[in-house]
Amino acid sequence: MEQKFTYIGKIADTIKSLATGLSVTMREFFTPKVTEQYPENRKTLKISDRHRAMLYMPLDEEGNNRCIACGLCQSNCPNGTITIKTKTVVDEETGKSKKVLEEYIYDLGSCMYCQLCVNVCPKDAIAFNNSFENAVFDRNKLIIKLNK
Amino acid sequence: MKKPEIKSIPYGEFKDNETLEALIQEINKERTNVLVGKLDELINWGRSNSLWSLTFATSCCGIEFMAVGAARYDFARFGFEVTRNSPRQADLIMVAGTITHKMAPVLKRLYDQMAEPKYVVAVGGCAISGGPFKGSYHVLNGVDKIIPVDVYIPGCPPRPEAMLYGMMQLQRKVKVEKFFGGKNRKLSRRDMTDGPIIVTNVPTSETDNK
Amino acid sequence: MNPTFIDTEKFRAQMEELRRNGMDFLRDIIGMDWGEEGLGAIYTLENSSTHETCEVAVRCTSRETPTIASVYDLWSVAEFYEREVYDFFGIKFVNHPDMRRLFLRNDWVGYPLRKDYDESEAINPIRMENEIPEDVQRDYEIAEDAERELYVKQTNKIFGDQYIINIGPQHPATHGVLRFRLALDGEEIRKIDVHCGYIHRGIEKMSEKMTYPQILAFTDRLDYLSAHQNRHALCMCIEKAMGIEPTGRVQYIRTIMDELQRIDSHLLFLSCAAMDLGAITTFIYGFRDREKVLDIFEEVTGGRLIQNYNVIGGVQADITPDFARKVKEFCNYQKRKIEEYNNVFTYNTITRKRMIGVGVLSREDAISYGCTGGSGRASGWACDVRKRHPYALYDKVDFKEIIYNNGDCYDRFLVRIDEILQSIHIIEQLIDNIPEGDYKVKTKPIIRIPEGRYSAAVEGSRGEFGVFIESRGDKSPYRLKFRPMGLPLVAAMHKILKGAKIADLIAIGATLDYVIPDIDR
Amino acid sequence: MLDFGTITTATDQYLHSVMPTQAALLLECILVALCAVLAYVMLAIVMIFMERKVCAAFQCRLGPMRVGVWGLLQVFADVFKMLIKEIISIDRSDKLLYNLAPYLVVMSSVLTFSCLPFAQGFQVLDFNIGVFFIMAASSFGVLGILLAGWSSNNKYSMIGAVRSGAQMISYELSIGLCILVIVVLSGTMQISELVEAQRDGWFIFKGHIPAFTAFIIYLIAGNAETNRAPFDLPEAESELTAGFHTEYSGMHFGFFYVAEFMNLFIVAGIASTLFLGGWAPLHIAGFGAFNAIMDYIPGSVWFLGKTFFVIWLLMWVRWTFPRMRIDQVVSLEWKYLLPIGLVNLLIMTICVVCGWTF
Repeated sequence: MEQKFTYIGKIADTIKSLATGLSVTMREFFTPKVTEQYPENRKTLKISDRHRAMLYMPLDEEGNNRCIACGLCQSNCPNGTITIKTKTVVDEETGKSKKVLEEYIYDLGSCMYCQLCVNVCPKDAIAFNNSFENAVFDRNKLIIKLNK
Repeated sequence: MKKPEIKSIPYGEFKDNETLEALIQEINKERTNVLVGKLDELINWGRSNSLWSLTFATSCCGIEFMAVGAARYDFARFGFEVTRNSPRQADLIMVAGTITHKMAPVLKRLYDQMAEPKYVVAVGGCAISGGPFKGSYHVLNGVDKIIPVDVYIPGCPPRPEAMLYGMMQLQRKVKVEKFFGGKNRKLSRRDMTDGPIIVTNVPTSETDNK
Repeated sequence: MNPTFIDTEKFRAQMEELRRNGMDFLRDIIGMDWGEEGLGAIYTLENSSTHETCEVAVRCTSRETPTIASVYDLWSVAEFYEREVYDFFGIKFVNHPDMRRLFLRNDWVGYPLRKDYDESEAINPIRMENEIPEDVQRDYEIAEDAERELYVKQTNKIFGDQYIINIGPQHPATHGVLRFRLALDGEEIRKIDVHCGYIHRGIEKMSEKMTYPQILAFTDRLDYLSAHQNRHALCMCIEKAMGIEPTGRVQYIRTIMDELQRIDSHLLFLSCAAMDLGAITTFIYGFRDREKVLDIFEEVTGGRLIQNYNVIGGVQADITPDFARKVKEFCNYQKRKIEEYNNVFTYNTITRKRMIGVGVLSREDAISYGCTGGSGRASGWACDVRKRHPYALYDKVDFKEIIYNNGDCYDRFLVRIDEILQSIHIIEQLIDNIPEGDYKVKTKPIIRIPEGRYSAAVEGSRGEFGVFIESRGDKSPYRLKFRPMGLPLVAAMHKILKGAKIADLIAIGATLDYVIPDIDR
Repeated sequence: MLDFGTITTATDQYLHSVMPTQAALLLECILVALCAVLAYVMLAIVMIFMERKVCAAFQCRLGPMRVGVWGLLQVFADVFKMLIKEIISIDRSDKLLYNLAPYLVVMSSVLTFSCLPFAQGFQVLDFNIGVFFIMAASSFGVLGILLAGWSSNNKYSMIGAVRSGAQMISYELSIGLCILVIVVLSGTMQISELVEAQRDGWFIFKGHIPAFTAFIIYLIAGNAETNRAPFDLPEAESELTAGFHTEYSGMHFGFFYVAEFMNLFIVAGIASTLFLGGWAPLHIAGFGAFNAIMDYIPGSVWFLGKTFFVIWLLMWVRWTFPRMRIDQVVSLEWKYLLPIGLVNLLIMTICVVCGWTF
């Protein structure tokens, strides 16, 4: 008789647990959905300011960057994402020759967003922004010249 | 020139329109008649809205790929949610994560097992260029060395929205293709059996580590 | 803390002695290349009841044929650790039953972590042909009918003529690129052979050429679900070596973030376990709530998965003003949601049937295999580093170490669910009391660690994550070793799988909760 | 209530009047086949769309949204894609069987589908052992699955197919027993008569406890027959990648995909015919006005409404539960469903003999 009871008891227990599960999904069926519709909400999408999507050079009011071409970012980069090309310019007033930035080349396709370059920069000439729409068809398009 | 349209993002706001336009010109060198053109549009509409991806993930980017599939970002809205585990039934492979030397033949084989038309999306730094592990002895520096890549999504890992954006870029690319009279096979049978294909547009060593 | 070197002859006897004296947990075997002085290995041992630790270093002078006696019969996990050392350093372990490479292809030339390893492409190009397993022997014969070219007869040394199927590397249930070869009898698994290395990225070798801040970035990518804890471990190790004491504020932030990361990881575990068992809806629920943790992470650190937050001497940026409010909101929300997962999945009859009594790992085996983390605690082994060797603020907060005793899949699952609640409990104690102070201690621009050996361990999301640094005073380490959390779990697979079915393999894999990039490094 | 039979009879008579008998018969056959296949395809598309939306709703997401309004055109896009997708032929597979298998599966499901009574007279074949025929036709789908698994020369497919064989053959028994309960209750196997008998009250009410038990068992067994979660072991995404159809691509895979959904429709359709009154409207004894209003709703609406309700129930189950293990699936059938089904049949017989039914 005991055997019989456990047989039926098992069935009852099973049905109970399954019904609990069903009731949860049923409740979710009617709750508002949590989906954010990305391309539709592009205008209102708020992404954390600290998010790192791409390196850029903040410009001052006159449209110049603050880079002094010291090369610290390049030497700190773990995987050679940053390449700085410099040229030597002679300052007209003092007559001293000075290294200035010619091209700041940044490979978005291999950046690991470790922030070492930003941390080390003495002039805060580079920073990360959160413009994440960067997918392209051509690998070469990911190699970006940051200074204008 | 017909410009592929995507809901909610104007054509001009997309990146890399130049490559796409060059591609359109390349494809449409020969003229086609109107009927075939319309049929092509219909087929491309179908193809671009039904990109079923292979569930393939090796590392971090794979978790973000799962997040794209989950409730918050829900790529089912685009019709991408039918992820297939069998490469035979998949339309695209999202290479999400590092590809090592040991994995490279496996990836190539998976790619060969897929039925045409098939697309490849390189997700994240590792798949694009080797990313953080560029200098390693066991890491493939970019999957485009072994399989042709259609779209590159940079990021480490790219955030889910960026992945959706990349998928829309792929949709745009699919929309300009031609089924009738176009090239429907990326690789000939010969290429498939031979060793690695050499892709030429990989940037040269200038930005590489050493 | 320079252990004396033991001769290779006396080594075996010494290890047996240690094992008899209760050193039953082999934390790690660290292969070493001391250059001229020879190759060798450092064994770190621990007594699982007294938590006393010791280090044994063994060195063999010959670089051509280095051999060390195997200890796989004393600590079962040594079987895999020794294969790893063989793979990287070419040290042969005498009497080891299965001395194959663990990570690299078997046609790989050279041993990459040796100092004299030649990395040139010419020696090890990308090989695109499929790897033929070492245990397979192929005989080619010309077939009778000329139509077919060659008849291939395959014999297998490991499996014999059993029915073998391959699970992975591309398989939805292996959580990445792990590969199992299974011998099947109907649905039942007779034998398993684990192949790792499909995502071996050579982090340890790369680290030897990089500066310490650069190495930090790798730790996030080891086990991306305990990114924060991994980075914590390395920062702690470097800070210990340099004598930097992080401020109280930093300790608070680190502890809170560690626990948030643990919640994140356990939620993902729960989701993926549910998905592997076919309950896709639970998977989505888990991910839905995980997004809330990720929101907090992104707000503070700027990254969802790879956060990049701990730096040497502090954290990258101060917490945001509404951090505390958001975390508290999340904690309250999450406590409610646990009930929902339990109702829809955990208490479900089908789940219980699939998990209870399946994949039992006994306490002895758990220790012998070094299965730390939730999997070890489900077997009744109190292995939480937070209790064993407290770090950060864990000796100041009150929390319970969750221990179950059956060691089956269901217990492994429940441990994680309960740990989510414990983590919430820890966070709630800390969140309102974050002291004021600097979020970062000023460090020198170039970080050099004084000569010596340093190690640190944290409780990662899925076990003990250890860092070992041997420094020669340079700005990059002479040898850096991470103790993987997943490798012992994978090593224990064949023990756990005794008599299991294919479906059980999936349940066991899901509940052991390994992350492949952490195994392969 | 509209009897669809009048239209078909009129068409038949007209065709016979303008052409010889054989030609008329041939034309009718073609017409009917076309209609059946067309309805099959359309319903499949509706089903797939419904599945995707319902599943999304259970999972707090939105589901297809961007292709057409509310994603209505999503499945059409999938169909276009599928039609032009390459069909890979597998090296060292059994080519004939490999190519035959998807057609077998689809044939079996179309054949069963065309036996469903959509409305009064709206049915291809109505003969005295209709129920029996449906059972026979639906059960040879498993043959296609077994062949697919066998001929693919893939170990996953093989395991999937063997699982499928074990599962479907087991659950066939329970389905048979549940249908027998209704046959005992109604005393007929002809589908039109079965539905006719439910005009004044559906069998699930008439047969009270045993009929309700049979309904539940039928739903469980039917779910298992269609290989849907928690019984989706033959495909078991996380175990066997894609199970028996791992190696199929393009439209061949499409056939399996469509057949899976349509089998669900068929199971639900049979359930609604046998237990919920098919196209018969809801009548409550004593409420004359209510019954009259109900009569205005066409029979096909009733049938489809009930069927989709049952489908929705099954989807609800599918998107809630985890997958079972093969030994549990088999023991559920042999240890629980089958004995209960037998006892249930006995109870129903006693009820009918003693006249304890409504």
